[in-house]
Amino acid sequence: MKFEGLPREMIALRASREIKDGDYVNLGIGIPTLISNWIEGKDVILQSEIGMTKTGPLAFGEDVEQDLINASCQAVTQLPGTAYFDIFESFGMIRGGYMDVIVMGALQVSSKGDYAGWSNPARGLEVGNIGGSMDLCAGANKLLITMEHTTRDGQPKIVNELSYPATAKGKVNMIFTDLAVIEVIPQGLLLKELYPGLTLEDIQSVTEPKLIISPDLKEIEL
Amino acid sequence: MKFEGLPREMIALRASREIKDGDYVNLGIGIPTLISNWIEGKDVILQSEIGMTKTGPLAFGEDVEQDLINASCQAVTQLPGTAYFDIFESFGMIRGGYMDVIVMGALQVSSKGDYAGWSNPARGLEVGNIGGSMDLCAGANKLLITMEHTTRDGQPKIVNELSYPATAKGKVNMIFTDLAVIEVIPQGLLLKELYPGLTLEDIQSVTEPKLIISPDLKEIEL
Amino acid sequence: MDKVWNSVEEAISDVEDGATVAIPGFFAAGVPRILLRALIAKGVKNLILACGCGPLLGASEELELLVKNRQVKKVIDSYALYRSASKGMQDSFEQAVRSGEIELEVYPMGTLAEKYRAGGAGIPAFYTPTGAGSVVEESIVTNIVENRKEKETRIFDGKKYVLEYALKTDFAFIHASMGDREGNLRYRMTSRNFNHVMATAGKITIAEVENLVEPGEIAPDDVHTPGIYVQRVVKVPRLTFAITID
Amino acid sequence: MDKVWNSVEEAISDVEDGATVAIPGFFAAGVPRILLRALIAKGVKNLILACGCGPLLGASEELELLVKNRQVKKVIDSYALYRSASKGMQDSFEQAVRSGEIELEVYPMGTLAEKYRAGGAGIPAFYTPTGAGSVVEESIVTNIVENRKEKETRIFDGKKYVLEYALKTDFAFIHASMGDREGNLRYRMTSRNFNHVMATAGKITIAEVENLVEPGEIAPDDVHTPGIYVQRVVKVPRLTFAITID
Repeated sequence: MKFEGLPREMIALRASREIKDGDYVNLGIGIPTLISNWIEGKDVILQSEIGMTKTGPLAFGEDVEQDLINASCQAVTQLPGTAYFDIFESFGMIRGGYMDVIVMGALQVSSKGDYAGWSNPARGLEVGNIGGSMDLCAGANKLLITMEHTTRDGQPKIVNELSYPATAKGKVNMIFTDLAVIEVIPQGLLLKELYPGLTLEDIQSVTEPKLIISPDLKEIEL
Repeated sequence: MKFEGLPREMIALRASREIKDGDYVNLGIGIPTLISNWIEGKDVILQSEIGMTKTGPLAFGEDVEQDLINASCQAVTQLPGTAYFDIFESFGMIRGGYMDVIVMGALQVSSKGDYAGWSNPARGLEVGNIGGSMDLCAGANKLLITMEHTTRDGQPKIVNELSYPATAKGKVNMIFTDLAVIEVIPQGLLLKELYPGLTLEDIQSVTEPKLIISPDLKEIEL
Repeated sequence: MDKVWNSVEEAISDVEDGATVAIPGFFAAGVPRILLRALIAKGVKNLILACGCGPLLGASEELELLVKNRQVKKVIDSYALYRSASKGMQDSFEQAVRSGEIELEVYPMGTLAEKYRAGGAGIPAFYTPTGAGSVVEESIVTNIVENRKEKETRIFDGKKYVLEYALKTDFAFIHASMGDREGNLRYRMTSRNFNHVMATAGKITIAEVENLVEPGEIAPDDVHTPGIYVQRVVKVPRLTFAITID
Repeated sequence: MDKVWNSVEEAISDVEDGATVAIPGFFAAGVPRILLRALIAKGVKNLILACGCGPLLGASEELELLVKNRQVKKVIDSYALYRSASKGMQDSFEQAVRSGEIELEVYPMGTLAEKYRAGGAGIPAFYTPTGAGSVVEESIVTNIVENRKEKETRIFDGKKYVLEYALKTDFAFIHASMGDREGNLRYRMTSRNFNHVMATAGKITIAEVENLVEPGEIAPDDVHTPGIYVQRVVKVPRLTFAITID
């Protein structure tokens, strides 16, 4: 089963609402990176694990500087107040809990807040690209996941138990998909917002764990 | 028993001979600091554990800069090629084995190369000033001790077993005193050089462990 | 993200009795003297002062007042006592340590630096060769007998190492030569010492800066402490002080 | 203490078969490409390349030659494979990993950074929260089954941590924007990444520098890597390269 939902940019927009003035934020590869388009005007500082705080917007054309990239290997810019530092300082601040909000993509999230993102068993390799994901989860004060609600062929990515290798266990706070906004609470998954037009049966049909319905359930607000 | 021997500056001079071109060197408080007067012209870089490489000579008068001191809290100067860094970097390089030669003062040294320097039980305190001494010993490639051969009242400072709290065990390579130059070897203490006029009986009388006499025994060369 | 506070008094207003405060400085260099004086004026008690290498020997007047006002419960340091035993006997801090009124907990300097670094960097514990073969490997070195908690050692590749733990503090007081409004800091010469690492270890890090500048005035490649570690910035005058200790 | 060598060829002349070489760089940024090319030209075999975050994805032409020449025995990295599985299937490095011809040992990036830092700083082992709850806590992650050595975990304050070990290398190849004759280095922007920490972890550290200057031309407060860590310095031209990876 597969439903029409928000485009990726709009998932990013909705997730960006969880970021507030004064936050230090790290954005993972994929949909999370798109969030940087939606925080203009907010008093927020982006950290890139390559060794940079106050990462500026993407660079294009003549502004591209080969010594200045973000952790997704995109050309970026610096801003007044940017700082560069080495990699052990960067991961010191990540593990040390200095990121207020971390947003990651995922292959699967479980009802316990476990999440899988670093290795797709379908690739047939027992090694994979861990990158900074596990460190970011270990140090996150607030871990948000942004992703498509289902796989391309409509299989649930929100599951009872991970079948993919875990990146971290019990760390996810909120899940933002094209179809819903879900909070991970001790009792399970709390459905808070739903894509306009979808029924509770619809969303449950593409979500493996039984969802707890928020008394304040509303349509996804953009 | 107490013999007349080298003044402190000359102990420092003799010890300075062990430092060769290309060495990174850390000098402890006391006689070791005097070595800096004897390495001019040598291609040697002094590290201060406060966070500095290529420490320059002591500063006097108008050259005194309150933000620039060595680890003994003396005003010093910088040189072309000086680098400043923070304390964990400083002790990283110390423990990490980047000091070719470390010279320390001592209260006692044993025949096994143990050495005591951080706490004098006579003070009646079970806490004391460890400072950087234990880190320096842990990382030393070559640990030289410079000190008076005996206490003020003529008691041996070179002993069979430490009676003072150890700074490090089995780390001392050579001992330079006002009376002798001694190398710590697996079999014990090898007497290599002697203050002019002293007999073997003289030096043994102020040294607790039985000295092994080098076949090449000579007078201390300055 | 403007982190500038108007005065040191306001900036430390939430430091309460019993707080653990990191105090950088290596003897006289890089000590946050003005923040220390505000702490004295505030009069909070039962403080745990987490030092690195004798900043309170360097700021001896401030130490004397802290002891006289009975504000200090404990000092953590690698070098807290006067080198001269006779001078020490007359020192009110050493007297308070001798009587057990103030606890003095001592570590090798590099171990202490690494404890702060681990605290800031999310490392709960690490092994170090430093102190193996000395009393440091046996238990915490302190004048208060009941606090001499045993330490663990372990052999790696035939060599003995000591297990040491991270140290985080409620507050860190920092002295920087220059800071921008977002907390990026630069230090001068050897006054850097423990300032950077303690900025990472403080849950709330307050920086007194001799020069306050706008974001961008410190070149991005020249920042010593990224502002992410610094919650509050206060402009202070540059003091002149003697650099000798005994 | 002049550490300048005339050519990269001379500077790496003692890198022998089986050497472990640290290769910094974060994808395209800060990779010591010219030293890597000299390594290819030298033709040494059975190399262990200790990386941080995909420098060989960034320097893909160099990687292809290293694989083609069968010079690499093992790669240590946090992100060594193309993101795209289909592109990966056509990549000669990934093919060699799949066949077991090359070993790929994988760590979380921060753990890897800390392993180099520990190696340089005389810390034999440390505990980290990173990887707890994943396969990383169980054993070394590698495609070679017999090398999956078990890992230890330990609970501190109710939370699980993984014990990880220091990593030192025979050589470290460094790319710096500027270096003086005594080995003090400065990096530009995000090309710093793993360069500093690997300079500390290499037993012999060789820096290729785009700008070679005299001692003192880098201001003492602006040095990123003190020269004590650097044994050899070579002047190289500044290359232009693409920064995209797949």
